[in-house]
Amino acid sequence: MEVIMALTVGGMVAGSVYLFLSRQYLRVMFGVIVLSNAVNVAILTVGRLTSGRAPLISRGNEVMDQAAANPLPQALILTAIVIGFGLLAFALALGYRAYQEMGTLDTAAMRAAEPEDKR
Amino acid sequence: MMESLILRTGVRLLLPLMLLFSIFILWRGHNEPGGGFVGGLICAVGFALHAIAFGVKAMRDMLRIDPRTILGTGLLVGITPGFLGALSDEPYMTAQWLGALGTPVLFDIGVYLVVVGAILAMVQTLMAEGED
Amino acid sequence: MILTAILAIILAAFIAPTLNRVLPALSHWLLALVPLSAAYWFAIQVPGVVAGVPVLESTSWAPSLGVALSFRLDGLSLLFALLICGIGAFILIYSGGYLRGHPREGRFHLFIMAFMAAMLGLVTADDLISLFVFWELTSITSFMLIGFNNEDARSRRSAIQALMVTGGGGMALLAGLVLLGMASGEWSLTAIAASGTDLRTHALYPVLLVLLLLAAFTKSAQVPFHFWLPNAMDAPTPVSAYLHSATMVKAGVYLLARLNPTLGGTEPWFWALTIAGGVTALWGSAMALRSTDLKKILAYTTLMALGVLVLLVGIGSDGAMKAFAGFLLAHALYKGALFMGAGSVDHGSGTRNVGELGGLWAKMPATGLFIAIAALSMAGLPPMLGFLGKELIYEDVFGGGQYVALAALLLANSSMVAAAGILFLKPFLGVPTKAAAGAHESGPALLAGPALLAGLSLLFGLWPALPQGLLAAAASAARGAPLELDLHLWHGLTPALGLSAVTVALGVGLYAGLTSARTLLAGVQRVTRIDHDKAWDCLLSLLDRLAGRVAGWLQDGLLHRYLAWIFSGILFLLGTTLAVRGGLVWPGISLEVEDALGGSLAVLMLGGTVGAIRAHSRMEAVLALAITGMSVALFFLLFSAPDVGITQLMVETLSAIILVLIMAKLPLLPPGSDRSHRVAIFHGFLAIGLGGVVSAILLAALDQPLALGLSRFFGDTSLLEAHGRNVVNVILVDFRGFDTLGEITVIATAGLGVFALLRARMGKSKGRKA
Amino acid sequence: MTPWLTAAPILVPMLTAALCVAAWKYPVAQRVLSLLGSLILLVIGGILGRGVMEQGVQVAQMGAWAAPFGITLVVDPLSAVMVFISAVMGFCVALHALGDIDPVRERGGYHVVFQMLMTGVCGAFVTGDLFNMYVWFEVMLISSFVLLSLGGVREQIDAAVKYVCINMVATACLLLAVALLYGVTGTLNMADLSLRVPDVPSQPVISAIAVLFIIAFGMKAALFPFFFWLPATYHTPAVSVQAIFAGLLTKVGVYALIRVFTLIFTGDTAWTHGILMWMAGITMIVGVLGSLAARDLHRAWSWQVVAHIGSMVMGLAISTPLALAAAAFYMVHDIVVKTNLFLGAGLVRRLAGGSTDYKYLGGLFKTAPWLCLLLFVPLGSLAGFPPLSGFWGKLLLVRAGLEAEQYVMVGVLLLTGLLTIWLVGRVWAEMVWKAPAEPPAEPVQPLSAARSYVLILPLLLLSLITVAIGVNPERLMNAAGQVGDSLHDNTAYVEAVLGGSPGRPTLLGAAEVSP
Repeated sequence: MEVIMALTVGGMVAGSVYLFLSRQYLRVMFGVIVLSNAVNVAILTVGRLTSGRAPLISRGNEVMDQAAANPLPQALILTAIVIGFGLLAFALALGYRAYQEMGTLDTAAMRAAEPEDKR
Repeated sequence: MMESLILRTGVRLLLPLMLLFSIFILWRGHNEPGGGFVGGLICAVGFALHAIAFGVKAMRDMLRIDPRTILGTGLLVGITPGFLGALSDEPYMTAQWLGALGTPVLFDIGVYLVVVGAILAMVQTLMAEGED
Repeated sequence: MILTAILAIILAAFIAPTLNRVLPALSHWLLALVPLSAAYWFAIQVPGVVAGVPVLESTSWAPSLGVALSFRLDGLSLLFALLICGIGAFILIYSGGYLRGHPREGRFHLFIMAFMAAMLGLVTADDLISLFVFWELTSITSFMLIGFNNEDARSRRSAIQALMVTGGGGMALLAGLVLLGMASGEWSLTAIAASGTDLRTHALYPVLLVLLLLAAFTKSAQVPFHFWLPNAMDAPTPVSAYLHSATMVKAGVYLLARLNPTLGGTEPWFWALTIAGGVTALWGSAMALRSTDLKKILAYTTLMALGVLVLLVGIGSDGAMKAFAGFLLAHALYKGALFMGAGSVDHGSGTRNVGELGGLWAKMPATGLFIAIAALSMAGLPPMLGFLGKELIYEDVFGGGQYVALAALLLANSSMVAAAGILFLKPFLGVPTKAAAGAHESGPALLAGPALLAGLSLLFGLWPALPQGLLAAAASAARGAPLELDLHLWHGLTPALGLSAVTVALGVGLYAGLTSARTLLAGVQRVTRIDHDKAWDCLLSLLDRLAGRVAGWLQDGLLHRYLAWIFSGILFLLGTTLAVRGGLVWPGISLEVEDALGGSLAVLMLGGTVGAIRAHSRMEAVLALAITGMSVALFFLLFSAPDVGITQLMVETLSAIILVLIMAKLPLLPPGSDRSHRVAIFHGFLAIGLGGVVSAILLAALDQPLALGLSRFFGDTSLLEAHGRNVVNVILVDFRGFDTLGEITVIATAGLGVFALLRARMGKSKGRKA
Repeated sequence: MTPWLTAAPILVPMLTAALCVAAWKYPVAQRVLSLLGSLILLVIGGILGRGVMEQGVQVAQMGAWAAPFGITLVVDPLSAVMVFISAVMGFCVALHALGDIDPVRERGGYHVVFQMLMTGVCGAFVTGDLFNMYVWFEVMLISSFVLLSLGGVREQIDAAVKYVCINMVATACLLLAVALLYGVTGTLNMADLSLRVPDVPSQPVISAIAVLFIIAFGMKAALFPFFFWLPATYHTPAVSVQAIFAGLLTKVGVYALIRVFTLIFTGDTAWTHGILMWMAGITMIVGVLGSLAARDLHRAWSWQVVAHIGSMVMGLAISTPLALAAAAFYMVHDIVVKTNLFLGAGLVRRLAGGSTDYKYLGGLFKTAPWLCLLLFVPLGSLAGFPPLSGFWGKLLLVRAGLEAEQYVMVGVLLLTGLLTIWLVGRVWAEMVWKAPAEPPAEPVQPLSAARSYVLILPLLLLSLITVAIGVNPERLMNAAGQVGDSLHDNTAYVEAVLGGSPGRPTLLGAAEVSP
């Protein structure tokens, strides 16, 4: 299963790279979403996949079952998801402001900070 | 704002349930799947739906508190329990337990509040942008 | 005490602007007392140093690097120190008169005294790094001085030019000195000389030599780095008199003389120095004859003198070093006097153009007298010190049989005779001109310097025993072996005297046929077609254009190009690493039944991704992204990560809400592709390449065993020590609660940030650009 | 020293930020809090620095969970130096901000986000855990997003678009790199990693992950070919923001590179450090060329930030104790100078009428001679003029490079130095010497006396630091030497974190998943 997921992550990365290279800010944002999903999947995958055994200590036990899933990557992903969401929300709001300010979402047409003719 | 009766009725019913559920999720998070994040997210989604259904002003009126206040409170609630370790000369964030209530639980509440505050701040400003 | 002297001058420099404001008429006289006292202290060291006991002192500075502020006063240093402080004091007095009433007179004193201190440090420093520090300080202070007429664009250009040429030399010097220290294992000149390591056979010797010569040649304006010196004449005359006669330009010569005992005497040394020196001497003298501006003439004769000095160090024999010391002193004295005299003429008559001057003798007799004496010394006529200096040179070069060098010197010296004529004869004794009619004699401040220096030129010529000891000591230091010097005005009918006679005859001839000589020189120049100054401009504008091209090409303001660069960089680095270092594995795929569900989720993730790329409308894209996000959430749920799964679901929902909220206010996606076919292929290549690389690394990583000790620990202690059954949550709020702490600050800042982005606006951006 | 002191560089600004949020209705209270918090951080940085230099590496286990299970904070000499100098910058910029930040930006939460930025910066310096470092990088990143766009001027929004998009890539790379490293070692604690990485069976995988770290941190540090976000953005936000960005942000990237490539990835140095060397060299050249192409003070300085990142990374790439010390020394020098240059450019902009385009500059020699003296210090130091701090940094690097026989790199360094001299000469001529533009870009607003003191005082402080380092470099050089030694031989670091002798059997490795 890990192998399949490794290839899937590669595919998602490829897709997000292609989206990132777009001139449309919204597509870049789609790239951001796909990329962070891909990385989150990658984290769970490198921590190895276990199905059907959540890392919980069931009633009556004092320690976690040895066969339960690896809890650490899950904690890392949770942190990463929330951080990614914060960044994404800000970036989306920024897109809105950019459109308001410059009247376009074509990044190639945004030349306020680096005007075309420098000399 | 969406003038859909179904949505409005649904939200009116759903919101209290979601709020309760979010607190439940927060509470059981230490032992079952859940926790401050998820709880906070559920709560925020509830309010966001309310705002979509009834408009941002209605949400503001209902909430009464500015999201930034929630956020600031959450940050302080999240940060300060860690200092209790100093009482027993232990490092920051060393858990102190008093029965079922421990500093990690307090910390989780802080997380909950920050998530709610931050997301509401976002949703509120974004929606207000269209209505003003 | 040497350090004290330097610091005292620096301190005085920083007081100068204030002092000038308080006592405008007196400040320069008072300030001059500082270098004068220093000069006095140096003067009383002469007997000891001449007797062969150098003055040493050292203060620790950066001991962990072996850097100390250590100073050593031997003959060579002492000769320079006396010139710097002595001439410096009179330059200060002179500039006080010259710049009277100038709004920035105080600042001028600041710069020139700072320069004085730097120069003093440079010639006395024993520690290699200290030497460099003072060397650079002279470059910086001279930058300030050359650009003193700061609203004049030419001055600014000249200042930057001088800074860059000498600064470039400084870079070479830094590398050279550090290599010298590493090669010898010692960081002070004394220790290097005492260590006895033969650097001439060291593997690094050629590199060392190139670097150090580069430094010395740029500083001392040797061809082909000479062009900055005449331009530096844009500075006020006191600066030219000081920096470009006695001191700064001689720093390079000083360095060569200083290093001669350790590095000199090899074939490369000899050829590099004699060729550069000879060419510079000839070039300088030719250009001097062509010029009509008094200061330009003097600048070019300075080039000639510097060339001669470098040539002498290159020859490096006993006699050459004696001649070096003698000529050094003679030149410093007469050149200082001439520059100050020229300034006085400029001041009195309002022009420096030889063509407009004539008959000044009647109006400015004192200036005339001092210029006459100095010019005689420059021409090398008895009974001046210049005569002695020139005799020493001829004696040695003739004796050594270096006839090419001799011919060059002969030519150069005869043009000095002609130049001396140009400087004195027409302006003072020629037919009175309009400029001369309004001329007036200068005051004591302007005359004190020329008087002293011209007087010394004469005095030392008549009484050579007076400077003899010091000159011998200087020559010994530069030779690295004790030398005796016996100077007499009349030393019999020697070949040198004969050569002097020839020189004078040639010089007179040149002066007489000046017009034809100039035509000839102009012709030669037209043939050679070398204008270094223009070449320099070309070089700079080339560099400038290169910079503009590179910056414009890389930083073109287009985000997708930036990202293309970045992704290409990532692909290149990771790709080559995988290719070169290997480590690729192709795992055997063994699919099990339970993988079927996961596999279909994977297909959904990829499908959503493709959908997002191919989406024609925004809603299609959001839908496609939702498919990806939801299948990721299901994937988490399927593989035992319920917390992550629920969170992912909620985050997906919220993201979708925000995305829809925002998109409602944005324009539609433009239909079709926003890139051309070729670009799309390139981007596709990048995308597939990066996806492949990431997969490859993931597969390689999955092929390694994973230690689960950390998770085992969490599982074992979660309930017993941290009182929680949900291990993931306990990790989040307790084991790794610190991560979560950082994370809530991120989400909090994001919330505030969105608020600030939409609410805190400065209003319409002001039209900042023209 | 208590573990509390070790954690204080994070807790103090974080608490300050939280209190500022709580006081979001009262800008004046926020100002006081921000300045006070910065001052406390400065004091703590000083005490911590002294403690580390005297007593060695300080460690705090957050939550009292022993390393490598919990999150460990580690202050070794490098961290101590970085925290202290960052605290100094934080204080100076907080002070400058009192006069610089306008009410709109203040209401937008400037003080909160500034303190958040400091939290992230200090967190990255202090943490001993790789994932935790990622978290602090994100704190820094989101704060920089907000600070960059705060005020919402059109140029800022445009700049923020580029900054955000490029940094999203960097973030993903970093997260992926951390995850992969966890996937092959099973640990996140950096000291633990340094022991476990050499034991990974497949070293080529480690090389690939190491290169991924070069990419991730290289983007943060603005190395070629990842620097594009920097010249596109640094000239747009408020002056205080520019100054703190220029001073600290990229240096955190350099710090992370140094940390990771002296502690964890020390196996395949021929490859990884070779890549760093190439990137450093090209970065220097491209950076300095860019600064020469710019016709605007802020933009020239932005490119200079890029150029000198190359110098520091060159020290890391050589990696001898002397070279590492040189990198540390240079970093401290550069932080002070770059902050000062941007503050100075902001001041010049106020004096020249709202623009730092060369064509609007000039006349300072006549109008503000004392300011010229003040500006000369960072300018001269940038060019490496002795005896200012930049000279010693350059000297150390040259010596380290020559001793390691990296002649080409030394040549590149010196060439960069020469071109920087050109830039400085040109800027001096344009800004100080040239007659001022008539008329100015915008009418010049006179400043009140109190405001101009607040604006100038930080410049003065920073210039004094530069001069002090230049005149008496020994103190910093000692500290840098200690940094170099401790980085070169990291046993003290590892022992302090894990306790006992390195390589002791931990619970790690007790159970493994085979591939």
